[in-house]
Amino acid sequence: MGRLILNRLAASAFSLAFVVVTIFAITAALPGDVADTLLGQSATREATAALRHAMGLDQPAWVRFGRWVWGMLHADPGRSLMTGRPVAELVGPRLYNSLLLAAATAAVSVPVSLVLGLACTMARGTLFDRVVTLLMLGTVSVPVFLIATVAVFVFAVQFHVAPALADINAVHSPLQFIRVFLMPVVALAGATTAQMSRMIRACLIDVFSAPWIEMAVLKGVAPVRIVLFHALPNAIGSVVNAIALSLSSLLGGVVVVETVFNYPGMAGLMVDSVAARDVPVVQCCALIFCVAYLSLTTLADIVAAASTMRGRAH
Amino acid sequence: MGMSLAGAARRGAAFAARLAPGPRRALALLAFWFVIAIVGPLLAPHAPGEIVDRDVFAGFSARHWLGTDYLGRDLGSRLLWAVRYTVLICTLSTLLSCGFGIMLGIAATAMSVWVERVLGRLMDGLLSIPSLLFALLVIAAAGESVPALILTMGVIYMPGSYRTSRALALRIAQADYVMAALARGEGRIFVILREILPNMTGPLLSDIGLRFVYAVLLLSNLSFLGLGVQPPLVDLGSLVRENVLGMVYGAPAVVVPTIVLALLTVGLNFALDRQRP
Amino acid sequence: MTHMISVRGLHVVGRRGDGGEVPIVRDVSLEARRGEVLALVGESGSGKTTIALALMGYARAGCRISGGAIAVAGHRVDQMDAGELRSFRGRTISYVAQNAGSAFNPALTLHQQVIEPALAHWVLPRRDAERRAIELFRAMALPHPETIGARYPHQLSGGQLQRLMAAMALITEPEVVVFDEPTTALDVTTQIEVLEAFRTVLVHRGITGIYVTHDLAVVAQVADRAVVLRHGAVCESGDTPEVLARPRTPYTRELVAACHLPVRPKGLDPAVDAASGTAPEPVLTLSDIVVGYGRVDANGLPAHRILDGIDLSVTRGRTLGIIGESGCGKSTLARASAGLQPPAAGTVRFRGETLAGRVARRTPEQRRRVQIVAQNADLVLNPAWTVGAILERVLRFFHNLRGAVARAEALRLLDIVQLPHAVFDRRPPELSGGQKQRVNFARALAARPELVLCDEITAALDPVVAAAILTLMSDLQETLGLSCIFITHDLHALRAVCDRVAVLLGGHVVEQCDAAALMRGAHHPYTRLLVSSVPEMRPGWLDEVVAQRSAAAAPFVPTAVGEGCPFVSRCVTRIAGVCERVRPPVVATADGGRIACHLPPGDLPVLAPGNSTIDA
Amino acid sequence: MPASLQDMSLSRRAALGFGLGGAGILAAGPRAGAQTPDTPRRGGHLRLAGFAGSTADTLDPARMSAVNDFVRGKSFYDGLVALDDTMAPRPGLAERLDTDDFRTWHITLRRDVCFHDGAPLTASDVVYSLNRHKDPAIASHQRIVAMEMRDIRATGPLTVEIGLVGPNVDFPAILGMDNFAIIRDGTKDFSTANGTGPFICTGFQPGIRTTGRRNPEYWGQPAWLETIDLIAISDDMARHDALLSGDVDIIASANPRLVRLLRARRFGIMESPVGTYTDLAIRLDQSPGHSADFVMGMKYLFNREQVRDSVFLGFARIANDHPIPPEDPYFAADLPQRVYDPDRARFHLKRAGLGSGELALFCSPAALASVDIAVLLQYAAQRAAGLDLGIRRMPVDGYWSQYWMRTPMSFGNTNARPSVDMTFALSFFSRATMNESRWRNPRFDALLLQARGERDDAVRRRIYHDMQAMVRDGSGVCIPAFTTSLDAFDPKVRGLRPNRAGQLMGYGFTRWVWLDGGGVSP
Repeated sequence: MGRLILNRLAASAFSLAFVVVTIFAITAALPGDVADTLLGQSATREATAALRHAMGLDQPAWVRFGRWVWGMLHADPGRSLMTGRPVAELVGPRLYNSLLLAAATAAVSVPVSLVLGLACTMARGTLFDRVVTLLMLGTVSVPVFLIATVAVFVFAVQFHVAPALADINAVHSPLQFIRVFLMPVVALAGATTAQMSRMIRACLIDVFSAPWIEMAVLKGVAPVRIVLFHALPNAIGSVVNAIALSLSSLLGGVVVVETVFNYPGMAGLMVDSVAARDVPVVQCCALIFCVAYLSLTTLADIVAAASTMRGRAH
Repeated sequence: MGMSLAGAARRGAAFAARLAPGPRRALALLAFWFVIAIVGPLLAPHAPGEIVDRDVFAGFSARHWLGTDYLGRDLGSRLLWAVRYTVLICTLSTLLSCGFGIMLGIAATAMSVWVERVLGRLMDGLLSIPSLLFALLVIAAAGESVPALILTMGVIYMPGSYRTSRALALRIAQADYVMAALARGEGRIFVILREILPNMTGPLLSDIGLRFVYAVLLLSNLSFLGLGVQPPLVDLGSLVRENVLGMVYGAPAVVVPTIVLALLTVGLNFALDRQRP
Repeated sequence: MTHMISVRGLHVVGRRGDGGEVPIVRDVSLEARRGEVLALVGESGSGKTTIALALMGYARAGCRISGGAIAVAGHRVDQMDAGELRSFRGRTISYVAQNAGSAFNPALTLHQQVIEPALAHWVLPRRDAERRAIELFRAMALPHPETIGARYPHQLSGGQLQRLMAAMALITEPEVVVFDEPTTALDVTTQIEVLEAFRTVLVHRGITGIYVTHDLAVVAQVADRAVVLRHGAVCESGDTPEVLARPRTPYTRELVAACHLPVRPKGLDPAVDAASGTAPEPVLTLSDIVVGYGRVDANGLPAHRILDGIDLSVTRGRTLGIIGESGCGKSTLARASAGLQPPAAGTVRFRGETLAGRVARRTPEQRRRVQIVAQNADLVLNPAWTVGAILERVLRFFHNLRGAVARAEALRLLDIVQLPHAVFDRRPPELSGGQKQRVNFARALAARPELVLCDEITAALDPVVAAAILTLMSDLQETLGLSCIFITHDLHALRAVCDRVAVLLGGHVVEQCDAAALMRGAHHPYTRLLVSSVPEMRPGWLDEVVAQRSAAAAPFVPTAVGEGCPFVSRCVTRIAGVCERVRPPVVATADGGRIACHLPPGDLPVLAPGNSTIDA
Repeated sequence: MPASLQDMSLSRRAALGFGLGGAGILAAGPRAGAQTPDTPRRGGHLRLAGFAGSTADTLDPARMSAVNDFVRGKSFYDGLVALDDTMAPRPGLAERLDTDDFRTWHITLRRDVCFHDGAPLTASDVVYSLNRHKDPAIASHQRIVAMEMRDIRATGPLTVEIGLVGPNVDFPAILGMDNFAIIRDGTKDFSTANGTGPFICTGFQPGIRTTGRRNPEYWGQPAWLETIDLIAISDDMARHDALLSGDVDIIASANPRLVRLLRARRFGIMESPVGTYTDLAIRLDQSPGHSADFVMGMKYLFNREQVRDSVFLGFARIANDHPIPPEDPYFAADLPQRVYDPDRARFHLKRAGLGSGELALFCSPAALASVDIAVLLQYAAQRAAGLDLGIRRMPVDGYWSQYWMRTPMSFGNTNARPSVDMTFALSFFSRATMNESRWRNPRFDALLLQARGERDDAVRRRIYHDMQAMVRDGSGVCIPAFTTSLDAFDPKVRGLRPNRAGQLMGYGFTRWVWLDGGGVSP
């Protein structure tokens, strides 16, 4: 077991190394740099050259790469070129906000999709299953920005039931938390839940075709017990994997939701920083996203392995 | 020529007949959208960039069936072009991602364990970069053009296709007929192309279909970041995005493209989904 | 209410892909009295399992009970709603599945699963249920009855699981138990123990049994009455001895006949060859073959060995049979010979020429000469290709035949394997099991091989079809002068086609002898066990065997098998202190056999013809 | 003749009277327009949603470039000179501005002005604030302008002397630019603002929000609002939603397409006739722009009414291919308006003798409405002259540095400058770095320098008139329209007036507005 975890971690570390190089390569290939951005329309050749020199952007790529990796190894992502402030200081609060949003979304979408996935599995082939399926497919088929935009217009502007902006500073009580986070979370959780419940349903149905499920039916075991006691323990590995995958694909929607609700999170920071060519911030954000994904899937893999290895260790 | 065409059609029909109902329905749907993509723009009454009315976000009317867009252009005409570009880009990027993904996925089963592991890790790494941000970065680096879009989306969806096809191929590679071919001394290419690939077509087509749907959605979400086809042409997502303000007036300019987009994705998704019990 | 089970006019239909329905079971009526064991006999697709499940009010996905009256223990099963069914299943009637290995939930301990019916039906409190489970384990002759329940399914063998499943079925003390081919997946030696355990509890507890099987010999041992099914309808029914001894319908007669395979007509032995003046010329020779996995030691030998020190040779024009239980390394032997699994040590020689271990290193000519026909024709024929394409590919590959020539040759091959030409344009999934196996054969023949490796080619087939395939194989070998290695676990099949036999156990050859000599003379104790375990279609056979075995010294405490004899843990005649330590010497016997055993030749068990009716 | 700021501003005001009264473009929203000038109230909390906010947000005056930057700057800092509604220079931190030759300027600072940290304003602060613009590492947007100030030195505790490289009558206007706001000597950290302005910065998170409270010690007219809260919402719909739902009180850059909705819901719309324009720059030193006929043909292809009506939905003023807006006192009204003329366009383009093949037209959301204008132009070119223009829409990021002015045809967007002189000097002077079309006209250059030193307003008017004509016909810059900035606000926000310097009252609305019912009467 310990060996398996070590192996999995080593594999993830390799992936991470690849990601690190890729991220650096792409950011290095971006046309223009922060000097251009800072000077904007007033950039002259000599002004940008001088600024570039002052910022150390004129050093060869490998030197910058080495310095960056060295810094990251010491948990020091460097300074933002745009603002001159430490990247950690810039990213920190945003990371917190993003985690908060992600946690809230996961807290909604994981239980909902588990219940939906289970319900659809047990009622597969029925009208209920079909309606839920159609609904879920419909949800993933409409761009998130449209869902979010329509939701804000309807609920904030027309009915005044929720604020148009997710103002995190306005949160002082659990009720306010719900009020502020309701719409962003719903917009985000929609597509995630749809995807997740479909995947969970697929995993469970896979398990349901096993002979021991038939055996349980023939033993006269109640359907709820079959699902919870017989199917779930065997599906847990793939279900956890499905959850990890869906949660990580949530990031696409995060950019949109952060923009539409003006929520200060990581994705928006990264998009801004790409635009501003604030490379240290971009790299830091991208790395955090990748690490989040990799650790999520690694964790899922380990959970999956642990669940299938139960009893087999002896 | 006619003969061979007829032969190809017959072979195609025979191929489709052998497929499971899911992929078959999906293929039929795709064919329908392809026809729209090819024929549609020829039927468009106006050029995609032509301003036909001073009224923006106009509703349904006899002159402009689907109303006008945010600049006062004919929405129907733009919609027909949008379908063409969405279908074109998504098809090509799907072919690209699945082509490479499938080839690598199958090849991985024939390669040494280490190569396969490294490949798997690289794919994992690629998968870990959020797709929207990856697209943003790459398009920022490579410039906004249809080939860049296709290439980027191709890269984004390659790891998924790799994973699926590798899992499928791994199962098939253990089949005895593959062993039999190897025992006969067939070359690797032959084994991959003739022994393994034909037996993956059903599930692979489903996978390709799903990836096409993902591509459509990614493309429409990319429009949120302002990326897409060069104006005056447009893809479906950008069509929705550029007219999103019309929502407050309930303008067809935002409603109709959304419905078309949903029809495209939900239809395909549903067709493919139904095959699973 | 005289009948415990009474079925009248049962119809079951299945849904087709296009939405239509096809009948699976048609107008079946049957009954069983209390305490009686009723066998449902038939080939695959005869609907026997479907009927058995219908007794529990259950139809598999895509199927539907469309008509008929089913009464079990006074309940009208066909009129129950879901809740009633739930309290009926597992309580009044319980089920023992075919493959216990997959019918137990891998994530739960056996105890949890075995007592679950008792808890689900509120029959017993947990503690009492556990106590009864242990009792049943003991009754089933399971080892360590107190603790075995704490284990997970994958930790036990198939025979043990099958008995645990029976314990699970009995824990609620049901009126009826359905056994669905419970011993089919087991080796013959294990089958006896399991059959005996089942029979004992059924008789002692007065339980009514439904026993689903395709094996008439098993029917003869366990069932009071038998119902023969074909294509979802009843073909014949009656008391077991009656049905077996005097089958009334042609189909039943055919079934019975398939159990009496003719022994290979010409009992060829080396003496005859010597007399005819032709020296026995070995085609394929395996010397000291080791195949394994895991860590490799200093000598380049793997830690876990599937095959260990195999010495065998196949004589030209002859068939070498390899017999053994599952896991003994039979298939690995074929794969090693074909070069699909390179040996870690030893050499494979073909007509004096040393073959590379890896198939990729062999020359096309070498590959052509050795062809393999594998067990499962479903997996062996590429479902995406037409039969014609499969054959033509081989013809083109080895003989560079194309177009019309290749087609003509492929059709000729179909003739040889007695398939209609219409098969040429079909794909494997459209063919029956027997047809697929014939195509499989034709493909091997297309290479014009000198040696054919047949790996369990009849294992997946129904007896009647298998018999036909074996006849075909014998004929082909005769007419084409092929040499064969025939791998099987079925003694009947072995004797029908083989000239010489090698008995494989735990990766070792424990005995080689002429096929004709298998039923008489002195043999390795394992061979004896194997031969005597093959069920016979004679009621009372099981009682005899059980009586014999219990008379013999109670077997053994298993010890670690090291360098010693692989049979030591099950051998009743083992020599303590020797057999488990020292590898047995190979001793030649009078009639040309070779036996690896520590026992002096005189002490080896002797199979007397009277001991077995297998020749009858 | 010595001149001082007070005199000048008076004289300019007189000259500008026409521009203000005559144009009649200072319309406000229905409520705002209808409201009677009531008495301002003190107190209240005002929330603004600006257009673009990102980590590029800054409190460094030298780097300010976005609307929110300028709003922040105007709230927390003061300049030496303030520009009024008509962009006329008024005294700011400088009490007096005196010069004899328009080359050397003597600045006298106000007494008793304190920074937010309590330190008094001195000459050294001014010297530091102005000098730093010349340092390339500061990345000042006005570095080129600052280079005009050859030497800046303190002549006393409250007096500063600035020597220019050449005479410039409009120098006070330069000092009125927001980037030249005065900060405390030695300030390097801009995580908060230490200025002299009417608000004290209480929080600044780049890309998220800025908060401020009223500066009770303010030297001038104190602000009415108690606290301000500035955020930025780049998504158009979301920004309007925030206003419509009451989450903010005022939004910058209202979308013309949503004006109908906003008006229907009784929100106020303020139209600011700013001199901002989106232009197509055709480089004259490259093909195809080196053909004068091609440039002329392109200018005739702009359907200016359509640009105004379809792109800006009427919230724009038609331009005449030169950068001086109609409200400007120096606007050459008698120059004939260039119109959409496909025949002439075809004639000129044919004479230009272009081969077949597509010509790339670079545009970007970075340059306001340039993508839409490009679409119109492309269709017109195809229809009128069979000319194939390939639109290249580029991402916002990198557009200015990679494509604008670096490609043969690119769209640009230029903000209003505080004076005609600067408008011409920064974008049309031969050696100007932002000479978009690389237009070189020695006579134009000479006229620019002449006007700069010219004290007689009538002469300057004549010179500027000629220069406008020269740009209109000779430069490669095509200017179809001047945009009208729109800001939308809740009716409770009072005191908003359009300002030519920019939207939101030249970004300085926080100084002037009050909330109706939001606070107490003074």
